[in-house]
Amino acid sequence: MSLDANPEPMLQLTDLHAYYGKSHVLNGVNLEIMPGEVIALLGRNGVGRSTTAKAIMGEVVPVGSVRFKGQEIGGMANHRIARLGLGYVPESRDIFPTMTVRQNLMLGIKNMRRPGKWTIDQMLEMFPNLGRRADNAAGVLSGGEKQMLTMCRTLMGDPELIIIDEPTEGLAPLIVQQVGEMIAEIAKAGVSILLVEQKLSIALKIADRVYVMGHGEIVYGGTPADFATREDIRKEWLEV
Amino acid sequence: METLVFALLNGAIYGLLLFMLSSGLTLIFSMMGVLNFAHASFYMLGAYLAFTITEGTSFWIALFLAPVLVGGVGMLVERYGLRKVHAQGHVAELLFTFGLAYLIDELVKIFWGRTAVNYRVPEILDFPLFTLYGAQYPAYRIFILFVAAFMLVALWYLLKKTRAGLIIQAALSHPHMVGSLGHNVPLIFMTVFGAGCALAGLAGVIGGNYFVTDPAMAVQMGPIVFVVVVVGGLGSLEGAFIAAMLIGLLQTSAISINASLADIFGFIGLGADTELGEITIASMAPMLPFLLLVLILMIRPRGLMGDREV
Amino acid sequence: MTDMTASHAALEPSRSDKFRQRTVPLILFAVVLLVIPLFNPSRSMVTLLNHMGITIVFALSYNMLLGRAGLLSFGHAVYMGLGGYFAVHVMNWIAEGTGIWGSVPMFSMPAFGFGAGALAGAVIGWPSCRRAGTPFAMISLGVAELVAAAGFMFDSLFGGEMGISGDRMNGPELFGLSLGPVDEVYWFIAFWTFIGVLGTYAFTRTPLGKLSEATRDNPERVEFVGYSPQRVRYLVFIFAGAFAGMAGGMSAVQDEIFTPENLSLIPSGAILIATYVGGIRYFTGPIMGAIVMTYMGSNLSDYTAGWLLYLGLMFVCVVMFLPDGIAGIVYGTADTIRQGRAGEMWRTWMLRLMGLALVGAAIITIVEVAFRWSDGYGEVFEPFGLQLTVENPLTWVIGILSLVLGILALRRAAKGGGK
Amino acid sequence: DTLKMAFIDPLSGAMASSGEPAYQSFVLAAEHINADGGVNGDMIEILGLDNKISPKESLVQLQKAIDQGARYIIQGNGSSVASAIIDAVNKHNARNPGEEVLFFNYAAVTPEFTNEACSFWHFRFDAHTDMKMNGITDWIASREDIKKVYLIGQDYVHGEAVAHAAETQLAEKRPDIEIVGNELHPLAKVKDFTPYVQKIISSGADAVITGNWGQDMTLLVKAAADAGQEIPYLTFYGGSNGAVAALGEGAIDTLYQVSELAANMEDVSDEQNALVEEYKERFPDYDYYYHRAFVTLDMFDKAAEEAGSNDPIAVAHALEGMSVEGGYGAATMRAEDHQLQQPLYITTVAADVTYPVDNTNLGWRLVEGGVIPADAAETPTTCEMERPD
Amino acid sequence: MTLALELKDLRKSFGPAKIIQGVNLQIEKGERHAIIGPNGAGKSTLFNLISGRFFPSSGEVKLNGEVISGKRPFEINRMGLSRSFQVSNIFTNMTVRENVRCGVLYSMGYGMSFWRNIGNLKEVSQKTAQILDEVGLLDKANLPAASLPYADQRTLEIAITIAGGAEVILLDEPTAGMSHSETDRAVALIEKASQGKTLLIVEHDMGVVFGMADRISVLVYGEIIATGTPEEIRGDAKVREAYLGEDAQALEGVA
Ligand SMILES: Nc1ncnc2c1ncn2[C@@H]1O[C@H](COP(=O)(O)OP(=O)(O)OP(=O)(O)O)[C@@H](O)[C@H]1O
Ligand SMILES: Nc1ncnc2c1ncn2[C@@H]1O[C@H](COP(=O)(O)OP(=O)(O)OP(=O)(O)O)[C@@H](O)[C@H]1O
Ligand SMILES: CC(C)C[C@H](N)C(=O)O
Ligand SMILES: [Mg+2]
Ligand SMILES: [Mg+2]
Repeated sequence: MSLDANPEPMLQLTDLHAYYGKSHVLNGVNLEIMPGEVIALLGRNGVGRSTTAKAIMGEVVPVGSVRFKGQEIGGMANHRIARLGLGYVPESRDIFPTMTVRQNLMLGIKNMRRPGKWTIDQMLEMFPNLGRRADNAAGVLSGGEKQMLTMCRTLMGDPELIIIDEPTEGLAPLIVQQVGEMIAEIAKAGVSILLVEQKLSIALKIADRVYVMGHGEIVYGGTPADFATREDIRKEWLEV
Repeated sequence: METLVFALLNGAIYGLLLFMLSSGLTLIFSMMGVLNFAHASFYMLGAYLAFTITEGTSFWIALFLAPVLVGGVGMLVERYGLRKVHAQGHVAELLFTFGLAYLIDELVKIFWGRTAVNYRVPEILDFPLFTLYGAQYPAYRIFILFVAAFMLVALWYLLKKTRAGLIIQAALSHPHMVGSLGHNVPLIFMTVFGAGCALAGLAGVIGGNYFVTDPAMAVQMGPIVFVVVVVGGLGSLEGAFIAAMLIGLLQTSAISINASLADIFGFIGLGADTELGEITIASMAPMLPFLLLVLILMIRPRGLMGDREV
Repeated sequence: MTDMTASHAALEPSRSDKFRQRTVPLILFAVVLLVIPLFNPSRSMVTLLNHMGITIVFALSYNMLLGRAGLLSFGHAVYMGLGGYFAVHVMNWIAEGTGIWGSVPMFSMPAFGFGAGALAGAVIGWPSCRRAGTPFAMISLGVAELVAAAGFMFDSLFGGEMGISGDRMNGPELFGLSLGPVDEVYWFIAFWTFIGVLGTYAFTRTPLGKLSEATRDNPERVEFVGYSPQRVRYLVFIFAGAFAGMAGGMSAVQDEIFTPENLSLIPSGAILIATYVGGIRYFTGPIMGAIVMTYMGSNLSDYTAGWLLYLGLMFVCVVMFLPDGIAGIVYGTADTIRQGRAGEMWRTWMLRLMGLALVGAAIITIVEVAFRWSDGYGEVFEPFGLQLTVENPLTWVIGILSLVLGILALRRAAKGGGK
Repeated sequence: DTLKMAFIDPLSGAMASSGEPAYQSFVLAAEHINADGGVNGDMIEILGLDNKISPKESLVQLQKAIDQGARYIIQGNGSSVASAIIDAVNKHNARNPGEEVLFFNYAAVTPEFTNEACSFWHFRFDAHTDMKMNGITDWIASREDIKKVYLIGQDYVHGEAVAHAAETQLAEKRPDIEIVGNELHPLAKVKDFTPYVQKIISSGADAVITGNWGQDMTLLVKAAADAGQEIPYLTFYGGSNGAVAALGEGAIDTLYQVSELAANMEDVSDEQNALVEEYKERFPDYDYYYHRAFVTLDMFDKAAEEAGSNDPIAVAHALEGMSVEGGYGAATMRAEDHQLQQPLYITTVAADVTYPVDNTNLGWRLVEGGVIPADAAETPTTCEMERPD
Repeated sequence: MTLALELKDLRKSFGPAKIIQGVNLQIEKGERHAIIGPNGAGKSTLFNLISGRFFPSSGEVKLNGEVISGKRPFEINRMGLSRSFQVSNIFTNMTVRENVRCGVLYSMGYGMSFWRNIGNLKEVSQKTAQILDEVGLLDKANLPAASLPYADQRTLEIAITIAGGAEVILLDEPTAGMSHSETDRAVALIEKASQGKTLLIVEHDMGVVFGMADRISVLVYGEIIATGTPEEIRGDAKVREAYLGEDAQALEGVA
């Protein structure tokens, strides 16, 4: 995990600020992700983790620097960011309710002429729940199924870095395990992951490094092993 | 027999024109969810541009150029107007186009005057194709038939065979998400709107000389276009086609019926000299489409062929 | 228990707040209505005021649907028209004076309109209120066309193209008003406008009024707190129809005529525009919209042939840049001043005003020159003694330069306003 | 001083093409009178007020006009509007004695206005439906080859009046003629007249009579041309802007019009022809059509000067029985009912004329025997007028 | 004693998909009953069937002994059953207070009255204030609901549900997306609000479920595979296999 082994980070946030109207939500976030790395972003509710993700994707206006593969992407239209190889699974899931599961997946593909590593059928096979509902309108899926669908849809676009916001929310324990495995699987395929998560068990199991956020800035960064020893951080910033 | 044949022939042509006019709206309405009130104004614009181009060059150039120009105007409107309004929801979009209709109508009056222009059917199409029961059947109507068929096929391809339709529908519910998946939503919106307007423009090129090209043509065609789109069913091209033909035939054949309500409902005691009884079917023709609209929405809100509610 | 009442008190606006926010504006409104005649307005000014009063009630009734219940209607004029038609018929019965009609005062026409509007709402609302959204809008469009067409067919009810006329100088007088001259009609209109404003405002304060907002926001959830959204919509629709009918009754007395065209899409569209331009999110928005649009509709056409163009432009601009309408500007400015930020905002405001003036000047120049050019009267647009024609390069310099400068200024103002 | 006259008609919107040329005609007529020293020394100013063709809006504009000091109201487009104005003017004059206004109606032709519904405050400067129809039916009566006639019109007072007049007069003059159709279509709503024309063809009609105007006129004849129909269309308003253009060559000898003007008639004074040319030059979009505008103002000028005052009541009294020498024959205001009496002309379209219309090379030519002298056009009236003392 | 809620062989299919396949369930008055089960098992669908959002394909639902299946949601609500939604379903453009007030109105007997001033309805305002106080949203009462943070929106969702004072309350994943402290607060709130009432709750948070429920039913593929006390369920092998997974204990530790 030596940083100088690979001098160019995949994603680098430098002094990132963001606002909702007048409220200043992010006050200077610094964070970097190396290629192939899985990063967990922890923190209490409302500290601004989702906002960080949105600022990267251009859904809220980022002030400061957001560099992806060395290129400044702050202020870019989000489809261009996506085309650079960033994938995003939002907290709100945002499935397309009137379309079938299959059509949802198809929309994940950026370019029909250049399909990616994953095919729709593979996905449906990997998640039998989805496979059963492949031709149903996505709007009728159960909460958990929707979560799976969102993740699969993003993968269809072959991202190099994928930002996943609270993937296990509202999932049955068994499925939480499954999702954990899936994320590990994705990581194995060489995709970098920025995982915004509450459930420490999952986060610590998969992550290469852990960041903890508090009040709109990063208050801790380190390996899971180190983090395990930092009772103080957990007390102060994660209320466990 | 004679009446029937004529009703069919004329109804079909009127229906085809209605279809041409509404196909662009179907495209815009179903893909972007925008009830484009200015649609008929783009139709008018097409007719006027075609008139000007025809004056300078020829009808055949106008046939291609005018729709392209109208489409361009549509794209500009989308880029600098509609896009801004989009975030405020459908009502705002609709009102925007509502105001736009006023604007286009007035601009047309500035450039082309308040009275009809002399936009005529081109010489080579201006001959009677055949004579039936003493009435001539102009060749231009067959031309209309061909253009309509071409539009039907082109649109069908666009809607069914391209992924653009899917992307736009998705963007209706979650535009950000669609962008995050790597699709250039604004560009697609602009293109679709432009294409829809171009179709209206094409209808204008064809309909402007079949009817009359004057500043009132937009207002007159406006509401009926909505009837076609809604009755046909949202997003359904086939539906729009069927509805257009249905309305065309309905209206035309109603005109040829001389019977009054008293003749029809006489058996339940409706007198021929009562006010209700005096009304003839022919005089009810213009309100039939709206009757159809209300009935359809009440009985089958999805329209004839629609796959979702309006 | 004590802290309960304490928190309760904190939650509800205090008595004085209520008085300040609700009663005072109404009193002010009444005072304005009372004071206007002191300025001795000309007869056409009174006529204009009367029309404003009618449009205010009409717009408020429309906003019960659009702003409050979220129902976009393209056919609201149907209810005003039917209410008005009924009132005109009543006026004619009064003129005949047979039976009970001889003792009905002309002053009560809006009440008849109210009843007829409610009845029309009850009949037509039944099929149309089952759905909200686009189906509702489209049904209203179809209904409007149908009713207007019927208006041209049933001459005995609607009088055909010519409409039906009445004479307001019949029946017993009330409050010593013969209702002959327009300034007497003014008091009639003022009275009923006040009733209309009071009535529509009171409606927003009722459980049904609140539920209509809830139904707009989330019809599904309404079902799970014990209400049928259809029923809520239907009832609101009846009330909206009733107040529209009341406006119709006012108009029947003021104009003494109703024509089928009063039922058509054109007045329906006009009230939609007026209400929206005024601001549908505020109760007072429609009032402002009604005043401005009535004024423009009746006076602008005297000054320029391009009034429809200006109207369209203004409307499009409101939709694009001021979704909260005139009321949005008014309350926004008032807030700024109240928060004592007028000082920091004044530069932005000046910039904005300057930008607007420049853009306005550019548009007016171009439009006026264009209209004169297309009219072919050979007239010349001569602001401040300048001879602006299409050939004159000065025209284009003024037009384009001030347009560009104006837009630049507006952009800056927008940036300055954002921080 | 200025003498304000309010011109209330559509000056914007779909019907502006009917109101505009009339407005221009009145403006030009006023200029001529002003150049001649005005009316009792006062200069006429025509206030153009836009009523958007709505009866209700017209009343608002009427009120405004009166407020601005106009005591003379001019209107013509649409009998429904005229009816509302007559009613309002009557009420106004009753409610505001001393501020009376007069209404000069230059085109609304429903006969009632100078019959049952006649009013002292209303003067009509156009021949009404029955009079015009007299011309048409006389012409038909002389054409032995016409056996079947089809009536088509707009579904409102004017259209109904035309149909009624045609039926009664034909029954009287040519009882052998069969009326094979009597159709009223909605006003200004029909976009394609083909089905109607088809009906006319199937009926085997030899001639069509119509009171249509504006777009309904244009589209009707256009559909007829498309179907290759070549029977005469006898119209009131074939001169509606654009109708000749729509028909093109097909208009020749099929489109007929009865009106008070025959621009290409032989013995027209040079003065009148100069006026026609002047008009076209000033307003290239339109053609000289509203001859009545000039007659109206001439007669008004003369009456005011005879009365020695511009006061409406005095003028009204002076107008009764007044006559002027118009460009196409003398015109007299009948005192009984305030209906102008003047010669009418039946014209049809021809090429090679001095004054073509619609920017084509076609124009209106007098048909043979198409002159209807004023006394022949005259019809009796049932008017029982109440006059103020 | 009649049952608060009784489901008899309840079934629901959407086209060919059989989502609920014969559910029988009896819930006594005053009971706190939890339903757990994997995603897509049909828990929310079951709620929809009970509350009238969907009509059952067959079978019967009884509320206090009366058949309610086939009735419209608002009728069922009026009979004393209220529910919350898995995805917050609030009146976004209204203030928090107005949201709660909408929940209160019907139960106070103000159907759709249009002759009363809502501001003068003392009991309504008091009840509204009381509920806001209970759920801890009093200080946010005059904010637009849309501007609330997520957790507060969830709380508001619960507040609207309990506002009408229904005897039977259905909560669909009330704590989803809440943090631990928020979850604890919500649990306390639910316990208080459901005092003496019947509660049916769907949750994935096992801490909540096992801490609160008197009895638990496990729904898998539209069928109830087990019903019992928390202890019985924890020990049930079938349940472990279908739902909790091997590390049930570990998960609980985190929860
Ligand atoms: N659209 C918005 N408008 C205003 N404030 C917002 C908006 N979205 C979020 N916020 C506020 O910004 C802060 C940070 O929100 P964010 O969603 O980033 O938090 P989070 O750490 O992801 O928490 P959660 O666990 O709730 O997802 C919160 O206080 C939230 O209330
Ligand atoms: N209208 C419908 N049409 C077709 N299938 C439906 C419909 N509604 C729900 N389903 C299907 O029924 C199943 C059960 O859905 P439900 O929402 O009840 O699950 P759940 O148990 O609440 O799951 P979760 O815990 O993830 O919320 C899902 O597979 C879903 O796809
Ligand atoms: C302008 C005219 C054509 C009006 C028509 N003659 C009428 O009386 O209605
Ligand atoms: Mg978050
Ligand atoms: Mg669920």
